[in-house]
Amino acid sequence: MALVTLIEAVTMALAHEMEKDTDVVVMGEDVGKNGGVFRATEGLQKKFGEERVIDTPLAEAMIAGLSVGMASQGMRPVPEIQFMGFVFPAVNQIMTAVARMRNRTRGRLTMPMTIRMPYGGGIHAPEHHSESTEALFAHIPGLKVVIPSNPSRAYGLLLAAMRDPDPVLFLEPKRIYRAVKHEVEDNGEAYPLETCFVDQEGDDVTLISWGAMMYETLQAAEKLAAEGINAEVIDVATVAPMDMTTIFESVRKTGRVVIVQEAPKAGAVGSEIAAEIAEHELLSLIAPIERVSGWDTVMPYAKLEGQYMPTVERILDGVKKVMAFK
Amino acid sequence: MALVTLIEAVTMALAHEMEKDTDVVVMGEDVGKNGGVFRATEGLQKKFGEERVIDTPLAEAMIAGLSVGMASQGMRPVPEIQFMGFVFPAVNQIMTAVARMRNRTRGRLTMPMTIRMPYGGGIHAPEHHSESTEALFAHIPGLKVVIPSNPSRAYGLLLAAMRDPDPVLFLEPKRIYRAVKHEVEDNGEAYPLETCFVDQEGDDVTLISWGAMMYETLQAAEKLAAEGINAEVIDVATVAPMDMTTIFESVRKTGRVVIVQEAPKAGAVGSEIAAEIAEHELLSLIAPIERVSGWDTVMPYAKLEGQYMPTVERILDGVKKVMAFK
Amino acid sequence: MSTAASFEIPYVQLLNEEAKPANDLPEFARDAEIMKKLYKDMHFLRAMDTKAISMQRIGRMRTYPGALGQEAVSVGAGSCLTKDDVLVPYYRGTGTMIQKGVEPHEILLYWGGDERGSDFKNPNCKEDFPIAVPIATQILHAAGVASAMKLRGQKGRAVLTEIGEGGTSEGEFYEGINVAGAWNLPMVCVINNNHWAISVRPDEQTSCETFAQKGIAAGIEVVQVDGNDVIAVREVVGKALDKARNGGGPTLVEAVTYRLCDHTTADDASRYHDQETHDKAWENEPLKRLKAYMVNAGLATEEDLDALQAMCKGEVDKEVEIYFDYLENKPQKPEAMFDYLYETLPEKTVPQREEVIRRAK
Amino acid sequence: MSTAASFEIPYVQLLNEEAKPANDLPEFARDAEIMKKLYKDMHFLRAMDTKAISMQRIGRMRTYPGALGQEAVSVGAGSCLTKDDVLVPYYRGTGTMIQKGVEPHEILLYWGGDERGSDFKNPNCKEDFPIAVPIATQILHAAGVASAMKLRGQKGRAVLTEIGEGGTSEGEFYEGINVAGAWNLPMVCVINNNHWAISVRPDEQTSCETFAQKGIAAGIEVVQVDGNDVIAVREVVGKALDKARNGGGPTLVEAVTYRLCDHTTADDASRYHDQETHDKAWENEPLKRLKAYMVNAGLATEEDLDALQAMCKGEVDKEVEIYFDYLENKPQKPEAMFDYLYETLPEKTVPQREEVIRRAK
Ligand SMILES: Cc1ncc(C[n+]2csc(CCOP(=O)(O)OP(=O)(O)O)c2C)c(N)n1
Ligand SMILES: Cc1ncc(C[n+]2csc(CCOP(=O)(O)OP(=O)(O)O)c2C)c(N)n1
Ligand SMILES: [Mg+2]
Ligand SMILES: [Mg+2]
Repeated sequence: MALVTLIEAVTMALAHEMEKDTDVVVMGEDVGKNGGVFRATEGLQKKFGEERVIDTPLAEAMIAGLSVGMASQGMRPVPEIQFMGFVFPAVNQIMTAVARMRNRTRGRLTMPMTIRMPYGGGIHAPEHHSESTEALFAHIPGLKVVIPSNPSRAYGLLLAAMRDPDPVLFLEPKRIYRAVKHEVEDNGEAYPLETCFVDQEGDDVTLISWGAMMYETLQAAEKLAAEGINAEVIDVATVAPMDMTTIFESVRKTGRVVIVQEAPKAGAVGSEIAAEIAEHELLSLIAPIERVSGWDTVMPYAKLEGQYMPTVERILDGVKKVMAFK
Repeated sequence: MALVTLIEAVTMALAHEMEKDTDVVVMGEDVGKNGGVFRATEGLQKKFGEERVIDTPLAEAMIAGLSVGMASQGMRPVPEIQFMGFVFPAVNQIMTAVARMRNRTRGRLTMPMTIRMPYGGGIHAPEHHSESTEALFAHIPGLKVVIPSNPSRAYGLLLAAMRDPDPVLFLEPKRIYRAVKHEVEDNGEAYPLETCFVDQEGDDVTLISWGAMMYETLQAAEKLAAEGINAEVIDVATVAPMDMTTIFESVRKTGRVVIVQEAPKAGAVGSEIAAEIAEHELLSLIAPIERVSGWDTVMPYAKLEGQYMPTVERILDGVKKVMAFK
Repeated sequence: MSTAASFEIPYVQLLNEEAKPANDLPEFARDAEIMKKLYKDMHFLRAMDTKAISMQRIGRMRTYPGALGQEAVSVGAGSCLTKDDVLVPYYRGTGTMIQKGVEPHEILLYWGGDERGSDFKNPNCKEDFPIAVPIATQILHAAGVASAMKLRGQKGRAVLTEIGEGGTSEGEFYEGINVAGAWNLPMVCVINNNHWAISVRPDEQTSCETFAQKGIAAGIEVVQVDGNDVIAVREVVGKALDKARNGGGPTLVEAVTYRLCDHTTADDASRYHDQETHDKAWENEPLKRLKAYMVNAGLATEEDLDALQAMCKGEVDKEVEIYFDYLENKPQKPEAMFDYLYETLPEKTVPQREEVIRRAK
Repeated sequence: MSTAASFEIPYVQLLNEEAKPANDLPEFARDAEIMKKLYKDMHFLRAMDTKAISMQRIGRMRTYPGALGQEAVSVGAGSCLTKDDVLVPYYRGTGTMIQKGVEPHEILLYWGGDERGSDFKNPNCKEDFPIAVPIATQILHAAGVASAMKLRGQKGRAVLTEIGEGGTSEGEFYEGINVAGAWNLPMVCVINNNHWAISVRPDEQTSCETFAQKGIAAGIEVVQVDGNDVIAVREVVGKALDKARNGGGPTLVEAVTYRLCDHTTADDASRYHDQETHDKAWENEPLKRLKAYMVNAGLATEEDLDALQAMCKGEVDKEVEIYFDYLENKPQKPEAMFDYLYETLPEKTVPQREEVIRRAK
């Protein structure tokens, strides 16, 4: 049992799976000698060699496209995109090949790959290093989009992603890479990709979030508890395809929903959750569905980043709003 | 006054604006000599010359990136992407430059450009020629996404797009390129990009759609009228940023909402509409919000396309469902 | 000022425009069986294209891209493949795919709008890629397959991929050949320079004198070949594949030919092409040249060759029958659109699948 | 087999490693004022980088990319620009930007995390591009600006853009130089080959002998230059810009140098670089060479040059003061994040802006 951060859990899962399955290869910009700009692949090249931990040329479409070819041969590539802001050159490959090859070939060629990338704001990084654009990928049929919110989940979900027969985008909330440590046993046990995690049970209000925002959400839940409000807190984790069953159950119990996300509000993952609730659980709702969200703006640079990020205070205000509704 | 199809209206608007404003240039693959694969730019090169109607090399990132440079110089490029399925190589430019240059430079460099592309299914075209991926762009702050649903709107909205100081993605529903003709006067009058169009007033149920699906939606409304159900029909037209005011007004009147879209259901524009209603007009709702939508699958090839596309029948079923709710 | 580096692009033509052979013809060019097969296969491709295009006119085929005048490129290159190689074709690679072993009716199915056309049944094609519609994406897939071969230390295997000259303007083409060079991958990329990208001319794509020289940017071996000379194509691609199979790394081959047909059935080339150039290109088409050579070289009589050509129509018709049989008697179930999306359909999507089944009843 | 095309890549070095000048030095190299300015500006850049990096260590600067050892590239190239030209820089182009007229404190503001750093106040820079973080995207912007110049028939203007050698692996780099060639655009692209792309070596990016040869794929003029020789850089880029301004089309220049610093303040090059190579590269850094040449050629005394160098620190400090003044006394309003998104903020977003204002109170 090791006490590890989220990023160490990522490294641990990578090492575990590489050890177990020689078809797993890690590749990307600076993942080898340098161990990744965040050190997620630290030590892996030394351990597994340059043929399994590959420093690629600087080209994201290439990284994704090569992975398509390798996966078609039965390998299990685990490409890293250095920051989610640099995934866009690879969108063509992700959209037209990664997400569709199984369907295109009626199951003949499959795409077991896990595209890892750090994402989200809050570390005062330069332009393009802080966005949360998971919604763009959550809308693409054929993909799975998974976001861990703590070290244990990073380990268990990354293992699941690497073993999944289908392509997974694995988004790592970089703000909490080193935020807390968990006791994680390197036992190779994967977590399911099919379900949300209920992190706290409650029957007054349902707080739904994922990734780094789980921290603020859990903090808010704690404050609410002090005020006698019992929040049920759900970590969606796999934002596509989403487990609505768990969410619906909670909504039936609480009737009040606050969705917390870092991404801009319009057309985001939170919108889909709200739409599903409005379609299937309207009668369970006691109050309008509140979305506490990043603004519909371009992610600001470091100096204004703090004004963009949803805060505990904003979550509490959201909860107050839905609780005030009678 | 000319009786024109939607695509002829596009050509008319392009010609009108090129005549009026020499900064407008049309560019793209096969837009010149060939007049575009759908003939949207037919005759323009003859009329305005090779310097204003430019056959570009085959590279969509390049088309978008060149437009960024040209727009920064005060030109008003109107690039064409041959099919929306081929816009993905350009996503990096659209995301990181087109949508952000004004913000990045605090207003110093602006991006007045209109990126046109045919989109949507129903013409039995090959793979990648039939998707509706407007949601991906509707989530990007800094962009406008406009979709005309008939010849008059194609003319008026395209003029507005070309005159807009900010970048507009102009998605042309190719299935209805030649579906109907409208009397359209080439008077240079633009339509507003800031509002939905209410195509039919009614107080029993609100049908919300855009693009080619407006046809099925209006047909459904007609059938409903015969059954004594008065549908209010809204053409969203500008799906981002969206005019929610008009939609909210309608919901307050009808209390019942059916959203009709061709795109896959999860995380689509319809989800955002539903989420906004669930946040701001929950108390107006009499019934759950129904989304009649494409399936959460890869767009099938020609033979199964018909099973994918939302039909009048499915819309009617959706309306029945919300009407049954008491 | 000194010289940092210098480069030469070789040009290979083994039968000239008058069908006169070069001195050093490769051995296979004297082998009547091989040459007759090439001749027949090129005619089969032409017959299949003709049939598909005429089916499209009467609504029994969707958009279809012919390869008229370019048969030497795809058949010549494809004829060099073994079952251990992997083919990563582009949409005009019908000839290459058939050479590799893809059933012609599968290609018809694909263009007929049925996904099963990419589920190749020939065991020799199990690892081959389906047609790539998004231009240039396939070059990266090819490099990925080649990477897998290399990482696994597989000897004697190589990847063949192809692209149009217009497609070389896409960044992904360049990224693919560049990584092939950087990693010394067993990959051969053939550019079909048919002088058109729909309506766009080569000089509108690039100011390069040759498309072969694009490979210099990737630091790889490049060669330009007469794409109407099937002997030269087969010789050059064959050697390049052999080199790749033996660890010698990638090659970029530009095959210079001419598109004598419309871009696809959705196109009308008369809107933009120059009739004179077109007519002149006809004089240079590959089958006439090949026939003249074979007859002159005593590899076959004119009658032999005409008989081979004549066989093609019937063979194509058989493929068309299978194609129709699929569409009419064994159509895909509507729910097929859900069944290959993931290995296991997400719970959330199951009701959609059920609705499709219900509505189709 | 004949030859389809052949190419030579020239290499230009005007001061060799021992600071010995070539016979045919350009005129400006004998002009004491010009040379002193280059010397001083290179030192200013070095001083500014040093200051920015030390500010980062104490939390008064965010991630910052220095240009240590590469000063001859950006200063040399940037010194060729006139106010009518447009600069489309990359993130390591601090030197180029300052040459064009961008205020140093604006660059500090940008890296300090304030968008106003890209709202250049110097009228000569109104059309210049901000720093491009997404690698290689800028090459297409440059081609677009050059297209506008060409389409409008503007004479005497050109676009300068720059990229790292690692960035040449991106498809957009290639697409940009290719269209520049196809359209004969007034554009010069300088590759700063500093031998590192963060931790990745040139031979891991490509198997090319030179990065210059990548331009052969675009059919454009290419040249490799000693990037530690500011005279050569200025001469080559200056001629290329002149050619471009006069309708002669684009040029790709590879400047060979070495990154003597970390990639950025977020990097630790000692994790991956080879100390010996690094130490040897120090011997070859551009300022030492330039100083030796200038003293030997009688353009300045050692004392003159040391005095110029000494002035830089104070000048940098002044810029830092302005930078601090912005951050501390004139910070951006929080609602600024809404105010430049569109010309008119969408109605739907107005309440968000109001909420930000309210919460900031
Ligand atoms: C990324 C992308 N952009 C555009 C298209 C539309 N398109 C199909 S074929 C074609 C021209 C291709 O020309 P070329 O590469 O020379 O190949 P050829 O068709 O001549 O064999 C175009 C523009 C596409 N399929 N993919
Ligand atoms: C599209 C994209 N991918 C990745 C990055 C992350 N990144 C920033 S700099 C860099 C290395 C660039 O090396 P090079 O082009 O040689 O320029 P240098 O930094 O050496 O000047 C990388 C990978 C990025 N900024 N943009
Ligand atoms: Mg072609
Ligand atoms: Mg570098």
